[in-house]
Amino acid sequence: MSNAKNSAYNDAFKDIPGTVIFDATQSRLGFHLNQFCMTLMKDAARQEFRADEAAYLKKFPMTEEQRQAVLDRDYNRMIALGGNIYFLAKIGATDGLSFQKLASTMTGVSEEEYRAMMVAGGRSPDGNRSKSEQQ
Amino acid sequence: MSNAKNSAYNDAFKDIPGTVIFDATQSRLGFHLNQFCMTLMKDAARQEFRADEAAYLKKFPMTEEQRQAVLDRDYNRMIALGGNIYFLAKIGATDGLSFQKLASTMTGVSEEEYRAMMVAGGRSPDGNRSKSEQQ
Amino acid sequence: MAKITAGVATSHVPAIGAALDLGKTQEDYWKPIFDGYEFSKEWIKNEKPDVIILVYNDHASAFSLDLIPTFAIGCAEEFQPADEGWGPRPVPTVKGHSELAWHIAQSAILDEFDMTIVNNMDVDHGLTVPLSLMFGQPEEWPCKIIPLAVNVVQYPPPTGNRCYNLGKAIRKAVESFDADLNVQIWGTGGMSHQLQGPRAGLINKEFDTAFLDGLTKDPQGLAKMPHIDYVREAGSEGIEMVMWLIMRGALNDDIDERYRFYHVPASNCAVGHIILENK
Amino acid sequence: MAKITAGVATSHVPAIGAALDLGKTQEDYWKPIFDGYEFSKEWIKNEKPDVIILVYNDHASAFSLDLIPTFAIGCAEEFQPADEGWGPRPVPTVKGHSELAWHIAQSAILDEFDMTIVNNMDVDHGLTVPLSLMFGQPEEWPCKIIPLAVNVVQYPPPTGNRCYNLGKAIRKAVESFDADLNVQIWGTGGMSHQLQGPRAGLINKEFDTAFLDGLTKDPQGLAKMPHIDYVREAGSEGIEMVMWLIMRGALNDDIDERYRFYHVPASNCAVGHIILENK
Ligand SMILES: [Fe+3]
Ligand SMILES: [Fe+3]
Repeated sequence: MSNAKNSAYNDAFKDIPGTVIFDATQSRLGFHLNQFCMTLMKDAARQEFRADEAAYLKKFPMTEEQRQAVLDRDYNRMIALGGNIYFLAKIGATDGLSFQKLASTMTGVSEEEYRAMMVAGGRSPDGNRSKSEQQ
Repeated sequence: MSNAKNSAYNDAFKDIPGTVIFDATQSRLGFHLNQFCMTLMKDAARQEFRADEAAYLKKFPMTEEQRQAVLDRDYNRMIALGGNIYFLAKIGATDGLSFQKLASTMTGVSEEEYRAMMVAGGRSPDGNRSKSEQQ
Repeated sequence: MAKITAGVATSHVPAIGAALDLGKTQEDYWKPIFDGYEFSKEWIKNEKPDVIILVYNDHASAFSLDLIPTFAIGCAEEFQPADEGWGPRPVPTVKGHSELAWHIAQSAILDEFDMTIVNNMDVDHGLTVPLSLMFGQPEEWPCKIIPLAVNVVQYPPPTGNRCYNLGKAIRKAVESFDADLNVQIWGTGGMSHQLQGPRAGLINKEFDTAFLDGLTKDPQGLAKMPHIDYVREAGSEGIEMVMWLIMRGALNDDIDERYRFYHVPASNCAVGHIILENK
Repeated sequence: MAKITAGVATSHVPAIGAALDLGKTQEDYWKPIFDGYEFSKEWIKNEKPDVIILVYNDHASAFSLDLIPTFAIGCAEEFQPADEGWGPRPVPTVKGHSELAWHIAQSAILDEFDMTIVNNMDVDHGLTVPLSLMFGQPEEWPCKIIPLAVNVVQYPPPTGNRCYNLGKAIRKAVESFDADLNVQIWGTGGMSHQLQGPRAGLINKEFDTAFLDGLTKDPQGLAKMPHIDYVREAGSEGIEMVMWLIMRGALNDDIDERYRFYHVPASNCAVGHIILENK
């Protein structure tokens, strides 16, 4: 049980819907997942990863759940398992995807729909400020 | 002309005899000299350095004065040229010398004399606190 | 003596850099954004700063989880654009002002800010996109740049109050530097945006507008805003705006708001930009 | 709740580590030093700390001039002894307390200390020699260690006052950590020594004694001492003693001085050691 997690500061963020704060708990959980992502900043590593993703992931002491989430490109799951979006974005870049594409997969809509939402002014904060507000 | 050098904080130290403070001015001056020293933490580098010191030193964008001071093992000169003792000590370690040996060369006495001074209680602060006191 | 004459804040959306680098500035999607900086490009041609203290955050480019400095000041002679996964941006090398940077570092540490001194650091879009927006595509950047990297990725970031006070310490440091330099300070990042999770795409124009107003008129009040308000109102990456308070703290209490621009969207973000001049 | 029960300060002279590692503890030169820690070894066997927050400085081992953090807190699960040029010391791996370390980092940053969080760092003699002096040569260190590396190599180091106040912030952080832990804080380095230049070998027993007295009886006064007094009176590397103020700040105002030891020389240094218990 994390004490940092218990502090009022960290708890307050948990009221915000659809959002994971990259705090100490997440950072400790996702350390090896995120450090794996950092290796994708080199082209040789990206090629090696593409050639055999499962084998490449085995090189890092991640959990099996984390490896599976990477293989599935399940970004929300990766974030739940401690990934931070700036690190995870390097997987997206390796896949040649735009950031808007990644964002659309996390929000469960097509890239076109996501782009259209942004052009129309983006997601409104109304109804998205707190979990209680959503109920 | 350095402004940091001009500040009262940095100037005050200049009154202390036989002492160079590793401030911004010294750090900028000695950057490549000190970073060269850091490379000596690896055994392969130490061997390469020993095999041809001049050639090894050419790999770093130091001044010729700095290179000569290294070749001469003139520690006081290296310090004047921006070296910091914790970095320079890696040259001494590469040479297989004790720290007391390095200290003795900086103080202009034999290692035996230096050791004897330390056993007798070390160098007294009296007469060594300020340059004006020494005159 | 050196003097801070103006502050600039601007978003640093990476897609803006890509649009410029790929020659898309006249496309319908991007043109309004680049048009919004036309005033600023003219303004800075007249202002001719000698040095810019550029406050930004690294996005897992120079700093991984191995080491996370809260405030890192770049004291090197130069900084290379980082390879963020598609090769480095085709922009000039960033030339530092080593002597002033060290002077600020020393002054701030003696004023009890616990700076990390960095002499070897690549700089990512957080630093280079603002330069591109303000200077376009020159052969060389027209002035020296002191990078000041602030952690806003790993929680907790520094408080708004701490950022505001660091700005004040920077002002004091600059004013004690004995050279006739025209210094600007820039704050970058924001405005409202969220890049993660089901809430990605959040934009809050009302919050952003109030933030710009507060920056001009009530920075001390703004500095009291807790982190959660940034995240709740402006999205998880909206926290970057805390860095704008360093810029504001480095300016005089009394300033003129010279220019303001706001546009939605650039990729996932609200683009906000303001120019403040010391009276 | 976790609680800081005691503070320990000690020199961390590398030659002491070498003497122990090479089996020289019974030689005439070294015996008085190791004898001076016999009390402390018994004391800590009874105290059984769960965690030690170990304040020390890196000596161009983990940190070169590429990056110099003022305060770096080690949040990793473990830390390897550094190779300082003769291979790593033959001592156990240092096991961290990642959760408490992160808790302290967060608490201190929110209290406006600009910590650098480190997850990958080798630890040099500055950290391992104090462990050897207090615990001898066990198979495993008997408790967890949180390394807190303070810059005292590149000027300027943090002020004494800043160090003292960081200690207070650490105390507050530990006391808000919800686990029943016996925590000690150690300050290391010093006492008087100078390793460079014609003044190398400087020792000032009067200063060192006064410093030990001040640490017990008047830490607030001691925290006001400017850097130049350390250097002038205690030698250029005597500045390391500024770190002892972090230890002192983390203790209660009211403490008992349990033990004191002082000896000259170990190699180039005065060896000083003190044990303070919270009342
Ligand atoms: Fe950003
Ligand atoms: Fe030391």
